[in-house]
Amino acid sequence: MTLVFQSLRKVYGEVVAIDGVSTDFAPGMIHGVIGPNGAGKSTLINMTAGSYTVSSGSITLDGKRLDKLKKYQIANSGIARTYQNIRLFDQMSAIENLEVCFYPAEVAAAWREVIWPPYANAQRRRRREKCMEILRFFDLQGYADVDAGGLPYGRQRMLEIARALVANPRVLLLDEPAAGLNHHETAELTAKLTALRSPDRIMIVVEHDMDLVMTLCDSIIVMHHGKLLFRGTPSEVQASTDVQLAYLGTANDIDDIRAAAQDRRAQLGIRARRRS
Amino acid sequence: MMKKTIATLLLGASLFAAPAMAEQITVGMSAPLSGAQAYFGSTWHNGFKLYVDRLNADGGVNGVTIAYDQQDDKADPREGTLVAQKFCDNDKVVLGLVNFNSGVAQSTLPIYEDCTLPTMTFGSNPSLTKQGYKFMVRPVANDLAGALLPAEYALGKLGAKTAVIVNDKQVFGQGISEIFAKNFETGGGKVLDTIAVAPSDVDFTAVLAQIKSKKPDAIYLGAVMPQLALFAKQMHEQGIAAVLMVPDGGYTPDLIKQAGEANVQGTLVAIQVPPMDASPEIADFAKLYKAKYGEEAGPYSIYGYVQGQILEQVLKTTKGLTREDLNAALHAVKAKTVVGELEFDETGELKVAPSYLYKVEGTGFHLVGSK
Amino acid sequence: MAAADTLAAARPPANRTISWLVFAIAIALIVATPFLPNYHVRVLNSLLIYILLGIGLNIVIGYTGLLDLGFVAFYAVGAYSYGLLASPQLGLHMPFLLILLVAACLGAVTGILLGIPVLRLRGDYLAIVTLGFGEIIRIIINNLDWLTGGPQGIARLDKASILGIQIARPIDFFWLLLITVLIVGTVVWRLERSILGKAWAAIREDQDAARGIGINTTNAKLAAFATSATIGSIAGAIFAASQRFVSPESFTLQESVLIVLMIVVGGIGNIFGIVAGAAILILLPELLREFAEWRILFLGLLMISLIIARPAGIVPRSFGPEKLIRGLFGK
Amino acid sequence: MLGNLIQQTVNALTIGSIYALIALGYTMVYGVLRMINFAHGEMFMLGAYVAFLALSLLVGDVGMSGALALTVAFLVAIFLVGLIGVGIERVAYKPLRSSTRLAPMLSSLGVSLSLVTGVQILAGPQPVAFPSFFPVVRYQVMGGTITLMQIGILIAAFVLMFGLHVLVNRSRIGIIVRAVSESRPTAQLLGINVNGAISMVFFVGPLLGAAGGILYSSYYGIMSPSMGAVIGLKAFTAAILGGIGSIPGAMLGAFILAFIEVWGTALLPIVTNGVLGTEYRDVLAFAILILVLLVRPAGILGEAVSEESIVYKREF
Repeated sequence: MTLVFQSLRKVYGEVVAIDGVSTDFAPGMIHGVIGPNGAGKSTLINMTAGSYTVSSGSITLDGKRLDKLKKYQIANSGIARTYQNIRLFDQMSAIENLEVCFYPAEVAAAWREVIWPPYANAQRRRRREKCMEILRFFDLQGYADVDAGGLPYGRQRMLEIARALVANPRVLLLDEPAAGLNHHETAELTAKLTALRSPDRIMIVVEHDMDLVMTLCDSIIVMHHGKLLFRGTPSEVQASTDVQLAYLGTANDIDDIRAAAQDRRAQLGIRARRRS
Repeated sequence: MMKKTIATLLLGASLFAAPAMAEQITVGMSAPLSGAQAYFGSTWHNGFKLYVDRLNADGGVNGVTIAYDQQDDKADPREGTLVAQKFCDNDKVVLGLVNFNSGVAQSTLPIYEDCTLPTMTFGSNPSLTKQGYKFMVRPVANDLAGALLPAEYALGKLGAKTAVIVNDKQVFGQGISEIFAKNFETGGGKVLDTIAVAPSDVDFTAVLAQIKSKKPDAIYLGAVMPQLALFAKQMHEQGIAAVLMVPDGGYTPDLIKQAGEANVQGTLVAIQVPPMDASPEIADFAKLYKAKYGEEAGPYSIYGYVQGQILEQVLKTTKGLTREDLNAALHAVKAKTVVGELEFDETGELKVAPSYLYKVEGTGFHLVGSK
Repeated sequence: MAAADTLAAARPPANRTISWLVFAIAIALIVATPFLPNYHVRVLNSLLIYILLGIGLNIVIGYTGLLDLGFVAFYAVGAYSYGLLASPQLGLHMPFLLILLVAACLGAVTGILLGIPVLRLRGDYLAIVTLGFGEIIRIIINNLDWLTGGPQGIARLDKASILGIQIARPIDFFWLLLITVLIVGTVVWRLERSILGKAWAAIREDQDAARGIGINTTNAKLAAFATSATIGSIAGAIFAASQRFVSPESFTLQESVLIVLMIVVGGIGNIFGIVAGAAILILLPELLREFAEWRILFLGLLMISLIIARPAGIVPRSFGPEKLIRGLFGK
Repeated sequence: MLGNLIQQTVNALTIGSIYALIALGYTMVYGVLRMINFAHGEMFMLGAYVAFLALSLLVGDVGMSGALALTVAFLVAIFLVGLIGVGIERVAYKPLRSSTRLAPMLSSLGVSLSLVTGVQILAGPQPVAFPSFFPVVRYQVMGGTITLMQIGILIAAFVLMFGLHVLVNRSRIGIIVRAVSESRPTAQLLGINVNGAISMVFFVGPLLGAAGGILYSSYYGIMSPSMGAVIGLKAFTAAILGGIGSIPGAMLGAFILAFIEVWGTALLPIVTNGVLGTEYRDVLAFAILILVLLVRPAGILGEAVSEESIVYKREF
């Protein structure tokens, strides 16, 4: 079973952002979503995660309808995401950012934590250990008790992915995870994401960094003007003239695509760093 | 210099040791001195201070001088209780001149009762004296008296048959207008409607339009300044011919100034104060007040002055200067004041509470009735 | 084990001197209180009530990051619970503890009922709507004369007693309030450290992201609202019992604003900050009472200077109960 | 009945235009700083006091007469209060610009408290009669009474609002202010003088508020140190109702609120058959506000914020 989009549409007033996209994503693979600015890549992610409503069509995960659910219910159905502009809980420590993800599973027993200190301590220790494990995976253990807002930008990106992994989600949505990262950090990211590939997990990456997408992804979707333009393996995408046209109008060289994407990435990086 | 200090200290010590009549008593004064009601509180206190300062200048009453400890209660019951406790704890304070607001008095009176501190309480809500307090008197007419004269006058002299009651939903305004309504109906009149407005309201045009359609003979407005002036002004602008009657807060030149002379002609104001020119004493008070504070006396200043006169009489007749002694003297006092002779019944209420009714004519108030 | 190491390294060291100083002052004050004049005890009681209110409102403002300007409504609910259930007004004379329970429940219910419609609003819109609710409740109390006595309020409330012990003197209320503050403070502090408290913090930091990790923000906010309302209501009931008079004048918008100010001036999100804020905003005006208007002017200017000097509050967020305990016992 | 209708409509328009002048200040400040300026109501109060002072100086000491003195006093007062507004921003809010959103808001509470008390100490706490800026002339229109004062207030308010409209939409300063409202960081990147824009807003907002205060005091014939609090709250409610941050929204909200108040007072007792009297008017106003916000969470003309367009992750 898989994550399925069925003639998905998103309309803002007159503007059609997503225009009848139907596709599916199989587990065990990393799916890339690429396309020029305004193609509707992020909208797709935002709709899947419940940040945006779905105008028509449907999203199902393992046969379960997601698009009518509230955002938190979607999250609890096994979908986790990161954001284009990092959205960590700035004034909470790195590890607290992860610990809080146990809320859906453990809130029912919160009252026991209040009245029975030994139970609370045990819970806290257990949560902390689990989260420490994830932090270690991302080499963040040294930052565990530092406020997330005070972390270096690259670490924040990693921490956001770490947070998305706490609930062990079926679907991991990454919205431009490499935006604003330097080469070294991007390489590190590639390694971590590759390691996260697992038979049960559907990973979807929206990204402008073509090198990253081409090396990381097993399957790529190309979006253009809200429509699904092309779907295939990285090499098929690189060979497609349709894709080249979509990106550059008349260009026919993948290097130009790369350059255009690099531009965009640089802009985002500037913006993102300033925000932090 | 040093010598003088030591001498003073010694003198102080010897006086302190002297039995019975010590030289100075302290009066605890509590009222809103900040916030929206500060004007009423401070001018009322000023009236008292005016009289007491003169007493002190003359060497006190039988050698007893009067100090005062003036505290701000912000018209807030919680702050009022703190002030009350402060007075209670201070042994030098043997009398309270307290609580402009009935709401504050409700929560402070039990405290004064517990520490046996006699008070002259200013809140005019009738219920205050019905709770069995032994250490309070009320040196002003309560609202029962304040609303009787206007009702009788409206029914009798004016021949009014119908009235509309408006109140500001505050302790005073609501209380007094309910009593007016009762008196008016007992006397055979008909209350057409009772309308409440918010205490912060300044625009009564919509309310007045409502009243206009009912064509009442009289309107009773239970509220305070500046609402009284605003209401009178807008009422006249709307062309409503009914007679407007207001409680004591309207007895101030501000009523005429703020409403505009033309808009308040014929308005009736009930108050416990005789006309400022009724006697030389009162005219004297007004002059003294202006000389000392540089402004006209506030609407309640004369009560403060009267309370000073009561205190003078109490000090003349008291056996000692303890709280109990003063309380006994206060309850037994027969004081000649600028508003007539005052004495209290066992609940602490005035036996005879003079009240007067004025009509606005030109830029002044003219007495049209008294009781 | 590596986890524990980094943990110890990253935590700021506990300041032993300050912890002991704070602790010693608190103990000295508590021990000395029975020997203070009643006036001082009453002032302390006032302070404790505001601390209680501050602890309650801080859950919503400090922990969850929602600006609630109508907190006084819950304070009124508690006060009127006592006013109605222990006075000649309805002829009911229920025992104090029972009323406290009723008030707590009523507070929670009111909190939830008010919370349901408004909690999906954001920021400033939430602020004005809570303000509106606060005013609505006050106006209704002021106008339901047959039930609440309207502006005249309810007088002659019963003297409170707990299990036969009468609570009437200021010092009795001091102990009652102190115990209540300690219990409520502990519960709230433990709540903050629980998983629910973490969720509140997440909502405060970024409520969209909080939803994105599966937090039902509506429920978590309602829990914050209800807990806060319960505490406000308990404070109200004790306040009414100590004043033995309730009237709408005690529950104005200014009161809500004062509590917000206390929290922010003291140090938002920190129980000790509330104590500091209450001390400044309640004790200082009390000391300056005789200066009438000048004290208010002074207070206003002080507020501006304090906020500019320390926008995050007097007590740093890091100096919480946890740090105090570690400072005391050297862990 | 028709007369009454006309008259109440004119009343509502008059009050609404005064609310609008004040609501604009709230909304403009909110636009550039995302800050609720609790001291704004006091600009309204200061307007009246400064105008009164100016007027008594002009008439008393300078010997200027009648209409000229009134006009000069009006202009001097609103200009001075505008400057006071700029000064307050520099002293009490600017140091807090990079801090949490709550800090400047509470600082403005401190400013409000200080200003009210300051005026109370200087001018006395009691309300003072305020001169009328227009001669008393009444017109009968189909049975309703309309005063020259009301017409004057309406004209003055609309002239000021039109002036603001031109300033915001047609002038360079207006473009700068709008740019800063849109996004302060971006404006800063583009080299726009952000401080200048903020000062401008803190000049124009109080100026309009002060004008509102003078018109209001003149209309009711009275001013008092505490008058800013009540009206400030109402204008703020109006700004929220219309969608805070939106200039047309503030005006719309102000007129809607005024109509609710006027018609609420008139109709509540009739509609509820006397169960709810006029004392529930404010309850009605707040209830309508709450209902509107439930349907449109960002007010009538406010832009709904989507998750991606949120400027601040923390709300306070």
